[in-house]
Amino acid sequence: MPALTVREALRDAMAEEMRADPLVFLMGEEVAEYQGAYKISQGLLEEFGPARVIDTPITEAGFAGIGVGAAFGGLRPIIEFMTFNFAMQAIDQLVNSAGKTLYMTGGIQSCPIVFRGPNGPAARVAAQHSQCYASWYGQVPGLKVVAPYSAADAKGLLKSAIRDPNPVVFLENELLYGQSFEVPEGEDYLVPIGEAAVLRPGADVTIVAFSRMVGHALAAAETLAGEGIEAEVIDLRSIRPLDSETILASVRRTHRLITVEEGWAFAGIGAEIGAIVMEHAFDELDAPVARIAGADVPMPYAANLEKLALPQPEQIVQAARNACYVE
Amino acid sequence: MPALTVREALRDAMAEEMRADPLVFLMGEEVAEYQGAYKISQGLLEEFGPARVIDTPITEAGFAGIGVGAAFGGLRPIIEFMTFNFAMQAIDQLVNSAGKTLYMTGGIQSCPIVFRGPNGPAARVAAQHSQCYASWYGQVPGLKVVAPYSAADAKGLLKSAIRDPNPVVFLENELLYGQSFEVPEGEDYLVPIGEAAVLRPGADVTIVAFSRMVGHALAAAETLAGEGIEAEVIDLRSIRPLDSETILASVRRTHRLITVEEGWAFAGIGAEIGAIVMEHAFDELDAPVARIAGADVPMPYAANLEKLALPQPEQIVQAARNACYVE
Amino acid sequence: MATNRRKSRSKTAAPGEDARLPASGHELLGYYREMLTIRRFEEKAGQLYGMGLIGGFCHLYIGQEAVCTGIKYGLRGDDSIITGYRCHGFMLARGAAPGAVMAELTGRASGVSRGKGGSMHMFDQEHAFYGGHGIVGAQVPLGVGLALSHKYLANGKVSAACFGEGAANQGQVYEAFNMASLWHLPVIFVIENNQYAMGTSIARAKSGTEMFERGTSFGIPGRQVDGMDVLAVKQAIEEAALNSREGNGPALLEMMTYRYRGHSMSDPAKYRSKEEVSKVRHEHDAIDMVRTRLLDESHATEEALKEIDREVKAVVAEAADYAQSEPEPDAVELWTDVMHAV
Amino acid sequence: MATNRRKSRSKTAAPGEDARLPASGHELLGYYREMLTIRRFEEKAGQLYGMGLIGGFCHLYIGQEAVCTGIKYGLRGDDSIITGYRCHGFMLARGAAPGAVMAELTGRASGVSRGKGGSMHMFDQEHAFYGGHGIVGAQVPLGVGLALSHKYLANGKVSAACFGEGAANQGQVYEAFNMASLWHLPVIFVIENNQYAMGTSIARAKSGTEMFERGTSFGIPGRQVDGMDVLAVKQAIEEAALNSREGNGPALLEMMTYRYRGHSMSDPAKYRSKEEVSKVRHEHDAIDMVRTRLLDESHATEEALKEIDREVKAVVAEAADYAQSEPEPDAVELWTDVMHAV
Ligand SMILES: Cc1ncc(C[n+]2csc(CCOP(=O)(O)OP(=O)(O)O)c2C)c(N)n1
Ligand SMILES: Cc1ncc(C[n+]2csc(CCOP(=O)(O)OP(=O)(O)O)c2C)c(N)n1
Ligand SMILES: [Mg+2]
Ligand SMILES: [Mg+2]
Repeated sequence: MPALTVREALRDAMAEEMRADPLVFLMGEEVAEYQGAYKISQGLLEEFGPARVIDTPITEAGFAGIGVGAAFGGLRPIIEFMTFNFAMQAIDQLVNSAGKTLYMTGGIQSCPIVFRGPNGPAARVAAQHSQCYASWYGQVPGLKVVAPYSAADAKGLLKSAIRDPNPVVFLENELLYGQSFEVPEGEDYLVPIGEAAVLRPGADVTIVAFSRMVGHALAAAETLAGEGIEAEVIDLRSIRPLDSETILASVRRTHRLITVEEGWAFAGIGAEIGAIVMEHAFDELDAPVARIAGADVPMPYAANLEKLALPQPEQIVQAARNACYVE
Repeated sequence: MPALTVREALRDAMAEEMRADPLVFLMGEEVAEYQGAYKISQGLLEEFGPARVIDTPITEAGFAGIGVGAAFGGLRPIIEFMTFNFAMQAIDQLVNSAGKTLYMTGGIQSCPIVFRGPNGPAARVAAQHSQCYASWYGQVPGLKVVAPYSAADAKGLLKSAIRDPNPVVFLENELLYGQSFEVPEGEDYLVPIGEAAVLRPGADVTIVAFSRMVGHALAAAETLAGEGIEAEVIDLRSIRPLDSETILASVRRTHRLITVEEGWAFAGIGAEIGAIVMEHAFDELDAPVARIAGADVPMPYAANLEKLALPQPEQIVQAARNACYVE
Repeated sequence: MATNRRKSRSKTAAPGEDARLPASGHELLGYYREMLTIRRFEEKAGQLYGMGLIGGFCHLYIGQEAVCTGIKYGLRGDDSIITGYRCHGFMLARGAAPGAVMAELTGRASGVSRGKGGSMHMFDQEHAFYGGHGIVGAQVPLGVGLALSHKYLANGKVSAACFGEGAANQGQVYEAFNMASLWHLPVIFVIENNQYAMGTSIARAKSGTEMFERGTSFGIPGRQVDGMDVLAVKQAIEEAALNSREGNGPALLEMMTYRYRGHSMSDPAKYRSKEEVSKVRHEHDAIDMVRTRLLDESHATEEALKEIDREVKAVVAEAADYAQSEPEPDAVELWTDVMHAV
Repeated sequence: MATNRRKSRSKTAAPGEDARLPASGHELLGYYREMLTIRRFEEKAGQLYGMGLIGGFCHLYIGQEAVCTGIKYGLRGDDSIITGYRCHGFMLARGAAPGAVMAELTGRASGVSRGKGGSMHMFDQEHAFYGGHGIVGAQVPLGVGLALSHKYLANGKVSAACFGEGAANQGQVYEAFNMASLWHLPVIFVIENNQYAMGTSIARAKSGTEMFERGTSFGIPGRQVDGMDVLAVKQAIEEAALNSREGNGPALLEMMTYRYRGHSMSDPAKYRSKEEVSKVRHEHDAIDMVRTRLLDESHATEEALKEIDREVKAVVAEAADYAQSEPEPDAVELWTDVMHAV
C-alpha cells in the first residue's frame, strides 16, 4: 500500500468523488486559487475549474447557508471551514437548517452536504482558534459526525461522507495533515460511517480515542506493553452514530476503560462513552472509566502552558496503570 | 413568604439590580416597548427609560457583541435572547469574546455580562425552537451557566449573575414563567452560583434534575414515596460550576442515581454527572447511573409525538424502580 | 436593467390612483379566488388555534396575500421559492392541498410534513417550494444556495428568497447579497415589508435609507413595489426574473404590505392603533382592490363573486374537517426521518 | 457633517502630488520615529518567528504603520480602539512597552497578556486599547459596544473599530452598522483596506461599489483615505471623531493601505507579483513619505534621521532580548484567570 499524508488522502477523496459525480463541488475560503489555507484542495481548481471549486468571501454563515440551499436544490456540496472555530458563525445553519430539515419535513427534504475542516487545537494558536466541537455536533440528531485519525480513514470516511444522503460534519486535525499512513488503493475504498476500529488488541485495558489522540493512545499502549499491560486501542472514527458495540465488546473483555480527547472533559465524548458503558456494561467494569481530556481552561498561548493544557501520552499510561491497580 | 411567578421573580431581580447599580442595563429584541416577548421585562422601560432598556433589531450576533463590548467598556449588560435557539447566531460572541477574554488577556479584561432567555423545549414549537443548550455552554471554561427551576432561585441566581464579574449564561424555561413559588423578600436575597439544592431528602435513590425537569423529579419522588421508595431530589441550579459535592454526598448515601434533562442525552448534563460520579464514587454505586433525557430526534410538532419526545415523570419512576431493583 | 432603483409606487397610493396594469377578467378572477382562499384558510386556522387544535407558533398571512400570489404568477412553476415561518400562503399559492396544509397545522399524519414540522416548517418539493424556516433571516442564504444550484445545473430557473423587513437587518442577509451579486446568481430577494417585526415598527429597527436600497452598495438594484397590488407584484417579479434568467444576477424587491393580525396568535398587537389597521384594510386591501376592479370592469357580477366566496369557504371548511378528523402520526414516527438510511 | 462621501484622495496618488497637509517638524519627527519603531519591531518579530521563538499565527503590520499611527493621533488618548489579530502596531502606537509586547509574542510571563494570549490577543486597558481579536469581524460589534458604553456614561469618548477589507463582508459588521447608526453611537468604523484578505484580492470577494460606501444605506457617511499618509489618516479621524463626539453618530473611513509581507508568517504570498509589492514600497511607503518630507522641508538632516534609526533599532533589540530572556509563565498560570473569584 502506498503511503499518503492525511492532506493528500483528503484531497484524493474529494478529487475522486468529484470525478465520479458532477453534482459534487467544493466551496470555502481560499479553497480555489490558494489551494486551501492548509493546502487540502491542492490541484482541485486546476482539474475541476472555478464552477466547482469556489472561493468565498469571509462570511461563514452566508456560505454555509448557501451550501445547504444548494443541497436542497439537488447538489452535493462540500463546505470547507478554514477551521471549525469559524463555523460557530454558521452553526445555526449546520444544526437548524442542515440537521433538522429532513425530520421537520417528514422526510421530504434531504440535505446531502459535508462540512469539513480542521477541528480542535493546532499549535500555539491560543484560545479562540483551538476549540474541539466533537461533542457539540455529536449531540445533534440529524447530523453525522466523523473525526478520523489515519490517512486511510480520512480518505475512506470522506468519500463515504460525500456519498451520504445526510449532512455530515467532518472534523479534521491540522497537526495530522502532514502525517503519513498507508492507504489502500482504488476508488472503491470506503470506510463506513459509524464503525470504530480496533487498532491494537489487548486484554487488560481499553483506550478509546479519536482524531489526533489516537496517536497518543497508541504511544501509551506501547509504553504500557513494556510494563506488561496489554492495552486495546479503539479509534472511534465516528462520533455520531457512535459505535457502542465495539466499545462494549472490548470493555466486556478488558473490564477497564480510558477515554482520551483533546477537547474539554465537561459533557465531552468521554462522558458520553462512560455513560454508555455504565448503561450497558456496568457490572463488567472493574475500575471507574477514566477521562483524559484537555485542561478545563481556554487554550493558553505560552508553549509550556499549552503543553500542560493538552493530554499527553504519559497521562494515559498513568490512567491505565490506575485502572489496572498497578503502582 | 409571598408567592411570585418565575416571570415576576426575573423581572424583580432585574429591577432591583438596576435600581442598585446604574451600570446595569437590559438589551434585546422586544424588551422595552413590548415589555418582553414573554413579558419578563414588564414595567422596566417605564421605570428605567430607553437608555437602560433597549430594543434591538433582530440581529443577535450584533447585539450580543455590542453587549460584550459594553461590558469591556465598564457597563453591566443583561442581554435577553428571545430564546436561546436564536443565540446560536451569536454563540461565537458568547464563547470566544465573552468567555475566553479574561484568560487570553492574562486577567486584564473582565466581561461582566448576563445572557438570558428561555432555553429548551416550549410547547409545540417544533425542531428549530426547542433545543437545550445547557451542555454546550456548560462545556466552556470562562462561562458560568445557570438554569433555575423555582421563582426563588430564578430571582436569587439572576441577582447573583448580574453582580458577578464574569460572563453568565442564564438559561430560563418558557413553561416555567407562569408557575408560582414562594420567594423570600428583600433585596439582599441572593442564591450563590455553583450550589445545588436538595429539594427533598431521601435515602433510596438520588434524582438530579435542572430547570423544568425538577418539577418532574419531584412528581416522580411523590409517586415513588407511595411505593415505599424514598427519592432524594437535587435541583442542580448551576451547570457550571457544577456542584459535584452535593451530588456525591447524596450518592454516597443512596448509592443510586438518576439524571433528568430535556435536552438530548448524547454528551449531555447527565453524561457529565455520571462521569463525575464514576470518577469519585464508583464503589458507592449499587446500580448504573440512569439517564432520562429528550428523545434522540429533532423535536416533532405533533402533540402526541412531542409528548413522546420529552421526559415524563413515569420514566423517572421506572428508572428509580430499576435502580432499586424493584419490579 | 428592466428594474430601476426608484419606487414604482408608494404604499399609500390609493387603489386606482395609478394607471391600472393590464389584466384579463379571467386572470383577475383567478387572483381573486386564490387570494381569498388564502385569507379564508388563515381565518380558519386562527379559529382552530383558538379552539386549541393548533399549537405553538402560528403566523397568519392575512393582509399579505397579494405578495405570494404575485410571486407565484411572476415566476415559472418550477422556479424555486423559499420563505420564513409565515409560509401557509406560499404553500397554498404554489398548489399544496389545503387539507394537507391544515392537517399539518393540527399535527396530523396526513399533514404536508406528516405532522412533524407544524406551521413554520412546510415544504413542497413537487411545487419547488423550499419552506418554511423558523430562524429569522436563515432562509436568505438558503435561497441564494438554491440559485447557485440553478446556475450550476444551468436549468434556467430563478430563486425567490422572501423575508420580512425585520429579517432584512440580519447580517447573513448582507453576506448573501454579496455572494449572490459577486457570482451573478439568479435570485430575487423579496422583502415583505409589513411594517412590523413582531412589535417593532420598521422605523425603530432600521437606520438609513429605505430597505430596497440596502442592496445598492452590493451592486443589487432595488425597487419598492405596492405589495397590496397583485399585478404590481407580478410585474416586478417578472421583470426581475427575466433579468436574472439572462445572467444579470440578483434583484431586490421591497413589497410594501401589511399584516392585519398580530405577529403570531399570541400577539395582541397593542403597538399600533385599530385605526391604522382598519385604514389599510379599507383603503388598500389586496383582495378588495381586485374585487372592485372585477366589478368596475364588468368581469364579474356581485353574484358571481359571492359564488366564488361560497366555493372558497367550502374548500376551507373541508380542509378544516379533514385536519380535525385525520389521525395523529403513529408513535413510531417519533423515530423516523431523522436520517436517511445509507 | 465634516466628512463627505467622496474619496478624499486615491490610493494611487503619488506622494507630494496632493497639497501636503500642514505639520510641524516636531510632529513629523514623532510620526517618523513611531512608525519606524513599529516596522522594525515587526521585522524583528518576523526574525524571532523564523527562529522558532514565536509560534502559531503571527500577522505583521509592515506597510500599514500610517493607519494605526494616524488613528492614535487623530483620537484622544482615552478614546477606545479595537482591532483584529493584526494588533502589534496598535499596541505600540498606544504606548505599550515594546518589551512586554515582544515577550507576549514569545509567550513569556512578562508579556502583556502574561503569555496567555499571544500575537492575536493583546489588550492594554491603561491605554484604552481593547484588543486583539482572532475571529474576523467579531471586533466590530465589540467596538460598537464600547461606543455604547461611552454614550451611556456620557464620557465624551469615541470608539474606533478597525477591521480589514475582508472582514468588511462579514454579516455582523452590517448588524453593527445598523445599530450604531440607529442609536447615534460615537464610533468610527475604520476599514484597513490592504487589498488582500489572506490570498483573496478585494475584487474577488467584494461585489458592488467601493467599501467606503457600504455604510451609506445605513445612513453612515463614508470616505476613502490615503492610508499611507499618516497626516491624511489623522485628519480624517479627527474630523470623524469631532462629529461623533457632537452626537452625530458613526462614520466609516476606508484607509487605502498595503501589507508588504504575507498574511501571516506561514503565507508565501504567491497571489501577487513582487513588482506589485515593490511598487507600493518604493512609490508610496508611509515611512518614506514622512522621511522625504522631513528632508525636503529641512526639519531633519540625513544624519539626524540615521540617529533615530539607530535609537529605534536599539529599542527593538532590547525588546527582543527581553522577550527571549524572560521566563515562561509558571505552571500554575494554566489555571488562573479563567474566572474572577466572586
Ligand atoms: C434569529 C431569530 N431571532 C428571533 C426570532 C423570533 N422572531 C420570530 S419572527 C420575528 C419577527 C420577524 O419580523 P419580520 O422579519 O418583519 O417578518 P414578519 O413576521 O413581519 O413577517 C422574531 C423576532 C427568530 N425566529 N429567529
Ligand atoms: C470568522 C473567521 N473566518 C476566518 C478566519 C481566518 N482568517 C484570519 S485572517 C483572515 C483574512 C482577513 O482579511 P482582512 O479582513 O482583509 O484583514 P487583513 O488580514 O488583511 O488585515 C482569515 C480568512 C478567522 N480568523 N475568522
Ligand atoms: Mg415584518
Ligand atoms: Mg485585508
